[in-house]
Amino acid sequence: MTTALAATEIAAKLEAALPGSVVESNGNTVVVKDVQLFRAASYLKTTAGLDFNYLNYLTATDYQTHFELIYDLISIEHNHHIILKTRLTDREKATVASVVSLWRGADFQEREIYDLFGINFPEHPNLKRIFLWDGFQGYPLRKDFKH
Amino acid sequence: MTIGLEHYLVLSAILFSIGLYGALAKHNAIVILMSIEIMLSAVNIALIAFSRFIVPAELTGQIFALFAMAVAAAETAVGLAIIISIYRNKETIDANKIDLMKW
Amino acid sequence: MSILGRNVLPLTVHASVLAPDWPWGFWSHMIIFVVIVMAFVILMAMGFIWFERRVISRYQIRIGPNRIGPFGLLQPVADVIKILIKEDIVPLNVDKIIHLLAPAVAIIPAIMVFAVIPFSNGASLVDLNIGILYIVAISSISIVGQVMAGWGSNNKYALISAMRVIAQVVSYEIPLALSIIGVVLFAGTLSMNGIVQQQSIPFILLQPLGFIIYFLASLAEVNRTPFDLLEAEGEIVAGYNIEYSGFKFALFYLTEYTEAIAISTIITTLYLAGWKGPFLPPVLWFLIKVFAVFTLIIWVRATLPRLRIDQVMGFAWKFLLPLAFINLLITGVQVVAWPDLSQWVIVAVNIVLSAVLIVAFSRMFRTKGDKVEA
Amino acid sequence: MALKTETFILNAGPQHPSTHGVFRMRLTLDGEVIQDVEPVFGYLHRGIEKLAEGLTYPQDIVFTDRLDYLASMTNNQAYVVAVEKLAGIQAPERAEYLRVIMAELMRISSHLMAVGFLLNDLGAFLTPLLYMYREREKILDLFDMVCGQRLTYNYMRIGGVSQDIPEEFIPALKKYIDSLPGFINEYEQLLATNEIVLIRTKNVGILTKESAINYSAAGPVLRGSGVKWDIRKADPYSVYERFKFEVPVGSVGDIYDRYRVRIEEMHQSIAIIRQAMEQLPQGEIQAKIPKVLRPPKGEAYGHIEGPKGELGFYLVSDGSTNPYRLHVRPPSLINLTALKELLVGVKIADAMAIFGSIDICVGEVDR
Amino acid sequence: MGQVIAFWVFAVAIIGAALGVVLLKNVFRAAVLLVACFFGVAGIFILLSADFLAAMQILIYIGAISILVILAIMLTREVAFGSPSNKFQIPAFIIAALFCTGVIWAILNTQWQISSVAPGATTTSGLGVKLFSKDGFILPVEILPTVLLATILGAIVLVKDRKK
Amino acid sequence: MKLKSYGEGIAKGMLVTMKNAIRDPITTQYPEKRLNISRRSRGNQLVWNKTACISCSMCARACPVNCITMVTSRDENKKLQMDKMDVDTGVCISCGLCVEACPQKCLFMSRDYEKAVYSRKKLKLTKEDILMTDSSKPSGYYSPENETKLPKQTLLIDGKKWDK
Repeated sequence: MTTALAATEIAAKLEAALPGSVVESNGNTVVVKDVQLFRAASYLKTTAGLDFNYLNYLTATDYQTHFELIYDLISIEHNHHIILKTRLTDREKATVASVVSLWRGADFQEREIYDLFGINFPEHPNLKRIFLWDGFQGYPLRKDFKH
Repeated sequence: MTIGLEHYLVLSAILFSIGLYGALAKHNAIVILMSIEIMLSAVNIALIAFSRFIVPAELTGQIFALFAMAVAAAETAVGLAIIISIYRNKETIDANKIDLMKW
Repeated sequence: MSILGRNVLPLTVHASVLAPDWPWGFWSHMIIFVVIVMAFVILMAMGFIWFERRVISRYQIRIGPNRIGPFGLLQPVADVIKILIKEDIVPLNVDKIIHLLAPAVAIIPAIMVFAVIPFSNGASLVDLNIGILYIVAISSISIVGQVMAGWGSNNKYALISAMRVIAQVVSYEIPLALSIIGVVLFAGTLSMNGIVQQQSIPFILLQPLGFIIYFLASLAEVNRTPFDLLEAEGEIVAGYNIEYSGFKFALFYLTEYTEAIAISTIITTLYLAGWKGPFLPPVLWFLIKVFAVFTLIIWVRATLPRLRIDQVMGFAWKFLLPLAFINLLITGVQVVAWPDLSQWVIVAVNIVLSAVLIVAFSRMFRTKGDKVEA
Repeated sequence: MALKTETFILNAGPQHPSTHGVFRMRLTLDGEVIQDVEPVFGYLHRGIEKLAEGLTYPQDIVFTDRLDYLASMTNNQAYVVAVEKLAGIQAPERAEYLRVIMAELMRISSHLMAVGFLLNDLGAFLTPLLYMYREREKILDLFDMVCGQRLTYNYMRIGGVSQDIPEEFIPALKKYIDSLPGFINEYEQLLATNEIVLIRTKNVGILTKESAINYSAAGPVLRGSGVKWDIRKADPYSVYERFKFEVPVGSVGDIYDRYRVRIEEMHQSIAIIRQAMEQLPQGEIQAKIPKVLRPPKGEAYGHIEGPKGELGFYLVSDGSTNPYRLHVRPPSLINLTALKELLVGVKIADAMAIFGSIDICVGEVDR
Repeated sequence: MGQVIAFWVFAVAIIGAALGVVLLKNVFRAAVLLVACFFGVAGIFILLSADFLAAMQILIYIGAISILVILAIMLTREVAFGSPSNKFQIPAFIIAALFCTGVIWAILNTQWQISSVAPGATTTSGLGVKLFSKDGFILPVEILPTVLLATILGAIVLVKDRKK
Repeated sequence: MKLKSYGEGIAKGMLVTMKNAIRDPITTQYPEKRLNISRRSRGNQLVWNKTACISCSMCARACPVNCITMVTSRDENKKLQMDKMDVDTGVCISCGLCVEACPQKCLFMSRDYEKAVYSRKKLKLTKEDILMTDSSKPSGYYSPENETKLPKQTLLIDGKKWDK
């Protein structure tokens, strides 16, 4: 059974390594600040005992007030997982660091989020629209998208 | 009208001249090679015509033509290898631009 | 039909002696029999298309075409009609003359091969004394047509196919010709009919290795599975004929089958004692053997996947070519050193030698350790 | 011959015999060797994630059928698992067993297709594919018997399944399960020792263990690279703890290993179906759920081991009848991420085989 | 009569094709015409009762040489470059024309000792005897493979990629 | 795994294809021979039992693609009555949710499957078209009483019984 690690412990570790990065934590979810996301992610990936080497999925939700990005991290050898979240409040210039350099599996998923939500990943090697054509107006999965 | 030795020889001469013109007047190394092949064919025609009309029992002309063909095949292989090698190094097969040794 | 009789056309290159009993002598014979052979070849090709589709569908647990005519026999006719009324498309920016000439250049040599095939004793259009050499020479022209098609289609897939066809066919021509020389050494003649007459036992027994090499090389030569790289559907879609439609495509399709029939007939003639056989008339024997060889080809096609281009080339140069040389050497020694030895001794020796050589070469072909390369 | 040649761009697809649907690969070629790959998607994008936001939870099941249309049952299952997790519903035992039987049959069917198409891409002229189709048809017959459709089953419901199996189902299933191993062995004989298949697949398209994990590969692609990771074992859902089965893994991570893993998984699925048939309890097939389902506010991620890898649904509920957000974790799309690494430097022929060995379904890639 | 017609047909075809080879701008078409030219030459060989050589002509010149030339054209992709003439066009033409006239003059003004012996019906065995008998051409036959081997090796060395 | 490279694998494979060649083909010659389709078959048409219907519009609401258009009104007895019930079978995805939603079990999937028409307009069915008559074939989908009446499905696994 994939064990969900207690978010509070992870949050404490994160807070110790990167002070001020954790916004909140409950259940199996740790919410980190968007500017600290990449450092938090690489900390979770490289720290011994955590070893979150498998990015299960990556997606976003539009909560109207903010975007929430969800990273489901799994460690194959320890068989545990944690959900890392970050919130972006700036709807017009939503930008967050790309994690492609940590988990290359994020490549298409970040492009998908860019395509459908309009969230920018500046370090992404090939950030283009993935499903919709170039020149498509708007970002369909945003709640304010009008067809 | 019967076709005699002269007919074949004249044909051979014309073909050879065409090949000669091509070999002298062309830029493209591959076309030059093709012209040389035409010249060799012309020579073969002459050889076989001589063989047929002058020593029909001996077949020496045909044997010469056979050797000529074998050498022509070898020549083409090396020629094309050179052309491709030059193309790789100089990105051109323009015979007039391949002038490294011309001073 | 006199083509099935004996020696209707004792025509050599020196076409001076001709059956003069028809008006216009030589030419009337020539034209009539050329038409007969061409009609026969095209009919055979259509029959073989139907035959292949039916047989391969049996291998694939299907039924195959069976709606048009009895047993679907008219299916190829319907296909031809359909294909002829299709729009004839010439793509933009192609080299039009090359594009239009390519199918003709491909099919004419394929049909020309049949001029020297003896359908019965002496019943060939011409019994050239250089028969088998003529076949090897003529069949090498066909690829010019395919290359022209590949070039003249202004299409990248077609161009890749043209490059493949050059590499593949030029490579496989060498083991092909070398394996034929073994047969010629035993037969002592280049004439196709002469070769058949020399086969008191089929040469497949005397030349088992040569047969295997010839079979594989000719499969590659006419681009059938597992060497059908130039029209590898999964990779380059349709290969050189991707931009062809209508009648031009039909010609290419016909070429493909004509060549397949040609190699079946050549194998029959060279290795399976051609028209020879007890009880039945020679023509029937010939056709039965041709169909048997063709069924073998279909069976191979139904089973095997395709090789990769470098593996195909490696197979020709590293496997077939050395074996063909060794086969030639063995045959030469046998013919020169023991010309009077019983054929059955040679049969036994050759079969054993072939098995040993194939196993040994498979070992060498298979490379060190677990790493596989071609 | 290593010649200096110009590279050129070849568009393989969107209509190409080997791209398994409308999918395009922009290949930059140097002769036959691939220098660069850019997959281009979206030709089948239907916006299912957006559509789902406008429909109620039970209605969305219909759209999951249309994701991976070669494995609709598992899509159904993944979705209902996610919704049940979100709403806190427990399906009855019989329903869980039926789901397992259907999902494993679906896995066999999908793997049959994957292997068949792989061999077709290797150039075997349709024969293995048609043999696989024959076996798949028998499975489709069974599905047809249960739910009345052959492709878009729409069988599972939130809290159960739509209908109980008819009485002739179990005997037919038993007959099929008994005959299947013989057929699979026959296909093994047809191809597993075939020299051409071996030289075409062994040591071609190697995805190492590390890159497989890094690329978030899942399913047979991940297991072919030697990672023993199967959601049925790692995070058991439904009633999978009760069955004995192995998780086959490869060693090298080449095309051949992925092919072997699929063949072995079919045998394991047969074992699971056998056990499930024996243990199948009587009883209800549908839990009591409210007529209009309004899951509590929150989010849930339900995942299962689909034939092509981990198939998950991430759902956010705002307490209304419609999901606020539905996200699919599409194994086909994520497995494709590794495509570039696998294809650069190989020949076109191998590229098609590697692509076939990843086994994507464009319906799921584009959604 | 048939031979006369055949000769003229072949002769015109060969000359036309050869002119095409040297005059056409499109290199690929030139190569295809080269094939036609070689085919015509093979026909001429048959008229000269050299059937074995005709087959060899087709096999070697069409089956190997022309195909290699076409391959080289495809590989070098110089079709756009085409086949222009260089600045020696006129001198080359004059030289070729002078050569042609001279040779034809010489041909027409020589008394050829035409033998009246009819050529053998088959040349293959005759060629074989000539080539391989003791007082025949066995030495050149043995030298030739050496030349061919050297050629193959030379071609491979030339084309091999030196970077590796 | 050890590699065997003498062609045994190929030989084995060819034996397998031969074995399959003598098996029965699995093809059914469709228009002449028809299989019994599934008893729960969901064809692309609906069958509507008018007498049992209470015009509650549950089916229209359950449809995920909105292919059922329903207009109801109250008659003088304040009873709902159906004014219009259009089913656009061109849009219908045969999911069967409408049948499941029906509280009166008065809507069925049809077992018909040859429903091609020449124009898109004809795909739109009105309530008269889907009315249950003697000739309509309601399926056993979600309707056990219908299911038991229908003939059993022919299965491929049972061999070619239908061919005899």
